[in-house]
Amino acid sequence: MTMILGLYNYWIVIVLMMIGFYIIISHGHLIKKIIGLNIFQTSVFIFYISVGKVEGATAPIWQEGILLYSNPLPHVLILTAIVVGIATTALGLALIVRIKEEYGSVDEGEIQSMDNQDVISQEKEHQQC
Amino acid sequence: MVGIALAVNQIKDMFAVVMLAGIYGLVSASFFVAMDAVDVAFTEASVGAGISTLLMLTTVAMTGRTEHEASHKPLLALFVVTVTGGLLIYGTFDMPYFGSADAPVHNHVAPRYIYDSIKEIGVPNMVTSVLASYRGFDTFGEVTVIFTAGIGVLALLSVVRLPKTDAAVEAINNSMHEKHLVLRVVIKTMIPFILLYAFYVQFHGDYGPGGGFQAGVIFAAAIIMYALLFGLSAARRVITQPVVQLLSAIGVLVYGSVGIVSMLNGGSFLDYSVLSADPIAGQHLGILLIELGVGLTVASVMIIIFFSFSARSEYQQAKKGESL
Amino acid sequence: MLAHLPILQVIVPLIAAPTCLILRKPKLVWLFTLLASSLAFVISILLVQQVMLTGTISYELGGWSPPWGIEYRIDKLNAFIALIISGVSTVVLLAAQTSIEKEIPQEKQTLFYILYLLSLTGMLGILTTGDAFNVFVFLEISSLSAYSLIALGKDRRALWASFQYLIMGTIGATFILIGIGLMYQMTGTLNMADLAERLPEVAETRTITTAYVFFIVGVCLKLALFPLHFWLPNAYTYAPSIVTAFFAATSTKVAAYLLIRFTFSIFGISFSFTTLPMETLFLILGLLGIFIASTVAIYQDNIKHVFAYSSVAQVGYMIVGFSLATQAGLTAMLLHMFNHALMKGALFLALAAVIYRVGSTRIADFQGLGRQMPLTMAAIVVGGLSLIGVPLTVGFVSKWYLVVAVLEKGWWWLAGLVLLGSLLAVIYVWRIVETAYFKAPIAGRQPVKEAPMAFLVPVWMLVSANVYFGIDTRLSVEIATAAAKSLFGVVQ
Amino acid sequence: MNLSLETLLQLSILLPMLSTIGIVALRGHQNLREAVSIFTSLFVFYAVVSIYLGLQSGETISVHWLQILPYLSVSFTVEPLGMIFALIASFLWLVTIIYSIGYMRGHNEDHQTRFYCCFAIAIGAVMGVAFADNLLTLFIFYEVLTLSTYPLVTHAGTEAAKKGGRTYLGILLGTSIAFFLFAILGTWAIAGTLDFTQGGVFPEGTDTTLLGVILVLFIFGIGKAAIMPFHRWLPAAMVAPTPVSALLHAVAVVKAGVFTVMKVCALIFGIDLLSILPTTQPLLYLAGATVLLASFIAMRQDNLKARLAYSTIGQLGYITIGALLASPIGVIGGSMHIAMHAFGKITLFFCAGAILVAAHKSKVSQLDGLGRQMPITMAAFFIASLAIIGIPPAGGTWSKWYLLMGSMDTEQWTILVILLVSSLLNIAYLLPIPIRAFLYKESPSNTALEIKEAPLACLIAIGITTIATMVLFIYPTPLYELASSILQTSSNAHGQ
Repeated sequence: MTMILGLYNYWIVIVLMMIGFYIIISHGHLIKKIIGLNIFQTSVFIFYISVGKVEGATAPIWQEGILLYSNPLPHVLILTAIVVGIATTALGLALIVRIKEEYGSVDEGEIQSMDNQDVISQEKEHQQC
Repeated sequence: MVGIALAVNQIKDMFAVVMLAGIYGLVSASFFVAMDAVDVAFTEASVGAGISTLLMLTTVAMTGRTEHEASHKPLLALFVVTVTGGLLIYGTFDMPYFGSADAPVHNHVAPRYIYDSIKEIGVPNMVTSVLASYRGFDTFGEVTVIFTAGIGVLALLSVVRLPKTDAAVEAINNSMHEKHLVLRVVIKTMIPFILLYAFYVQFHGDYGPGGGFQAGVIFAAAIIMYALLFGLSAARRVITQPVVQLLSAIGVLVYGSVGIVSMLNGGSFLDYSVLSADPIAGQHLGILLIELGVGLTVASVMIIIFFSFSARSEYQQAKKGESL
Repeated sequence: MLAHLPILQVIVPLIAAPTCLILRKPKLVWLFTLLASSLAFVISILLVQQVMLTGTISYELGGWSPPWGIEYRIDKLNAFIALIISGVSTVVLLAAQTSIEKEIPQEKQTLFYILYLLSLTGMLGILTTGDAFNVFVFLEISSLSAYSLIALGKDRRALWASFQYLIMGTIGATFILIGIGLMYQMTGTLNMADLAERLPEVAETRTITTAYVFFIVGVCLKLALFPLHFWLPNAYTYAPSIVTAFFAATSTKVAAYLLIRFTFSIFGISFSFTTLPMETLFLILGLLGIFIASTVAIYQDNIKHVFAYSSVAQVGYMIVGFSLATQAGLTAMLLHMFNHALMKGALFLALAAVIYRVGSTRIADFQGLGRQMPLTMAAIVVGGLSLIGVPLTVGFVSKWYLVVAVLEKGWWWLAGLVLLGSLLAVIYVWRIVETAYFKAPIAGRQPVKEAPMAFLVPVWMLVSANVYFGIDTRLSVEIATAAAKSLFGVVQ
Repeated sequence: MNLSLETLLQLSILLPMLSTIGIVALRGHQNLREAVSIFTSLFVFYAVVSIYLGLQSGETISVHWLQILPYLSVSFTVEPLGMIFALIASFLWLVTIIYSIGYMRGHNEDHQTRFYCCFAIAIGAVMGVAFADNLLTLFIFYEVLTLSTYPLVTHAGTEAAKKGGRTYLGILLGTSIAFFLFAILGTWAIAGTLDFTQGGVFPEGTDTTLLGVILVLFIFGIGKAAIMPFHRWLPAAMVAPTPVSALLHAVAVVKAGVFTVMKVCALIFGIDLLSILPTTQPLLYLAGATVLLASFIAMRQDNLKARLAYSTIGQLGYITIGALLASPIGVIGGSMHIAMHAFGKITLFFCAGAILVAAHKSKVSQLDGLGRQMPITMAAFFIASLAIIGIPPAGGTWSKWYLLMGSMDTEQWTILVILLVSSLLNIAYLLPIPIRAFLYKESPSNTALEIKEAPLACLIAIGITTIATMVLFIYPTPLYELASSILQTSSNAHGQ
């Protein structure tokens, strides 16, 4: 029982991570992939923050008289990681915009098949040479 | 939160999905508050719920709302996910329990940050002291990441030369602005306050939650709001693209120079103690400066990214107009 | 200033990147980039010298002693790899201006150089840092810049390749992040040296096993280890050719470095190879990588694809060396990292020259190039021979060490397989040679001129390095052996 | 010239390689370009002869270049077996250069500069193989030889040539990397040295099964020795211009192969060890089978060059047998056969080339009555055939004799029978050619054409090699002495 109580928080986080991960792998829509990535990463952030939590402590801002603080280090790490996350998201979205322009689609399957056609058409061109 | 995540998985309308993702960001932000991570919550709220939702909406607007029926093999994906998740669950069994104070995390490195930082650095917000001083180099890296993203987006989306804005497009823009007259007035009065708040967050980071990053985001938000309501060209009149780019570079350079100056003063890279005769004052000065650098870069990169996206969409519309 | 070398190694390209944005003029920016990269190269040379003389160098960032602050820790291993990377980067840059002129629109050239520098920064940062989380940060710098650089390719498929890479790369990075988080949770520290000390206490726990697995899977995604390689061929093929030359020679090396660093010096050999069946797993994956990727390479029509798949196969060789878990095996792996950087740098740079003149790297377009671009093609031939592992080239040296290391274990069958693998290389290299030399130029095509000096000089620098280090192996072997020895910590 | 023998040794390897620069530089001037080739070959021959004289007077000549891998260096030493090979190769290079000038001009071939360059590199590599002091050095030059001859094989650039080239390179490079290199590495792992040593390098008590496997790897890995089933490259390489076939596939390449086999058997394993390995006997039978099968196939070939190619495969089998007999006399016979076969076969190829240039004929069935139009060529062909068969007055007699002695010595009766039968087969596939040429009636197509003798340069070359074949019959002593000194030193070393 203590185990379940002591770990359930982590389990929820893991479930969240996996949903995010599942969205990335299984969905063809590129924006959805990015959102999945976001969920995945955010869940990892939650995990880190959970690690830093101390029962009964307060936020790590020094105040007279308070002795128990949560661990500030994970917070710092996650601040950095969030920034990395938004950077990745921005870049990914920019790519999607360009992909839409060039391919006219944002669906993985469609793009893949168009790519294959590119190869085939190039070969044909070559045969005509 | 699980519910939101599942909903994201199921819903096909991208607009709703994006909004849900935004809500997910907000909910996790509140979770962070519950976990005592106020700084993180602040950031997550402004980023997860704010900027990234905004960007996604822009993208959705540019690429279309609906998702096609998935033609994939979800079984394989499910398998991979189950294995990964199973491994993680397996890993949890030997973890120290949630919240327990005797976990190794709380006993090795952290105590120094918690109990000595006020002596060594003199800043009450431990997150800030760790972020800016103990692990200042990580933050430098973080600024570089943001800078990289800005340059990357610029490289991807920048338009050779804006085609002359069609009168039609202009008209649409104008009419839209007319409609939102009330909003415009309200926002216009709000913007100075938002900017002010940004500065407060920027310089108050030592004492409460906040710092360069959050301030940068807020600052950028103000500009973006302006641009949303008054049109891109108007916003561009306020802040021109080359200037923003320059500022983003200068932000990184400011951070780097602080490091180099401390190196020249005989310390190691980013050792603020040598910046001033009194180490604590040196730390203060250093943190102030680097937070300034962070703020500059973050704000300008956010603006770059947003401008790039919307300029691209204008460009697309103009192109469509030409082809019609 | 000498004491600051470790940090300067990373800071020089880092600071140079935003400065480029201020300089703006592409040509000026190119010169500046070249300067920064050569400076990094000089620094890495100095560092190698210093490390070989005095042993590991530790540099405390911000003046905070580890594990509280971030530490830069230079030992023989990362000094060696930093040398490879900054060296290749500098040589590749020599050709950049000419190549980029043709492949990337004028207004994006400055951005290109900035991204290039950032990517270099990221890689060097991963190498030099002694802090696990710092690795993640710099990994993202190098990855983000890599995605953007690849997306700058002319073909629209570059975008799609870049997006795939972005998804895979971010999953990999997040896995690494999970791994680091779990390690941190169990030990309370992020400093590598400190981790290495504190891990054995908790090594028996399931959490650490999970941490290791996640970290390694994440790294293997970046490493493009078979079967996690599928993002690589397209990314290499459609990226601007300079980028391909740079990445092919460097990026997998950085991932391989992480693999070595965490397996050997952080988790320790006894954990990685005794507690977990990593040897067998890696051996099988390495071998599969060699054979499947080489076979696929044979059937490719685009030469960039051929060499990209060949890179996946070469990663297989490195992993085979790694999986032996012996000092000799590790030496072989390190040597192959060095040598492979030289080969692939030369080959892809020569391909860049072909693209410059011909505009394509499809095999059909190579017809008759042996006559029209003799020097470029000769470079491809030498590079190809090196890939096969013909004596007097670096490829032979690495193969020699690998097989000797395998035989040291008494695995004769494996030695045979490794050598058989190089036969596949003979096939895909020879297809190119035959087309270039024994087919008449395509009728109706404008006669192609030899590549300009801007290409020939760096290409031949790398080619001569291929031959030089194939004959005089003292330098590379000495450093690789020393690095491997230090990781095993054996007094011999 | 007062060059030390060491310098000459290095020059004999380097000069051919350096001469390519001269050849390329003078590509516009045909005569000068060929002069460079001739001078280089003259000098190399001079150098090799000087080294030979030095060796006779008992000097040890060795050169150490540089260390490639720890404890492994590129270095050269002169020893009798290598000496034989170097003498033959350098002498025949000189002759072939003269011949090919006539042939290439007579045939108006393209890419002549590339041809001469690769030719020169190949000879440099052969010298390197001949003088190599350890297996690594040998392997390096072995590969250089493969690569430098590839462009020669595909010289014509036609689809057939490319296909032949692919087979050629595929088999030679493939076997050398997959088996030969493997065997070398195995040797290195077991013995810790790759130096050629009298009496072998393996420590006593090494598992003979393992060594047996290594021996198999060596024999198959040295694809240039053309032991079946890795012989396909030789007929495939016959698409090359005739001088290439002549020098490289009767002398340089194939002989580099059997020479390596000899060296490995005598100086890596040592004949004593060799005789007790479990795989020696099966390999011996395989070599025997190669001899017989190749002879049978040769009989069925109508294409003259293909017939000669299969004949070569058979003759290489003899030499391999000599090496594997693991007896001193076998080694003598084998190494003498390297020389005898070289002269005989090169003459045959020269003749085939001459016929092609002068009469544009490449099939045996077209040669009826040609002896009247090309008497010199066909006479030379006849004498050379005798050398291959092993009948006086040609040098081949001696080497066959020693091989037979060797097989009797070791009581390998099956091998003895094989040798005898194959000699009969040799008669059956070689002698009909001169017989057709001299005794049959001219075919009507031949009379219609005015066929003259081959170009003078070709004839000179043919004459030299034919005479050399006969000289070797009358005066084989120096050769015998060299060959027996391989064995004396090796058995002496063992006796101690």
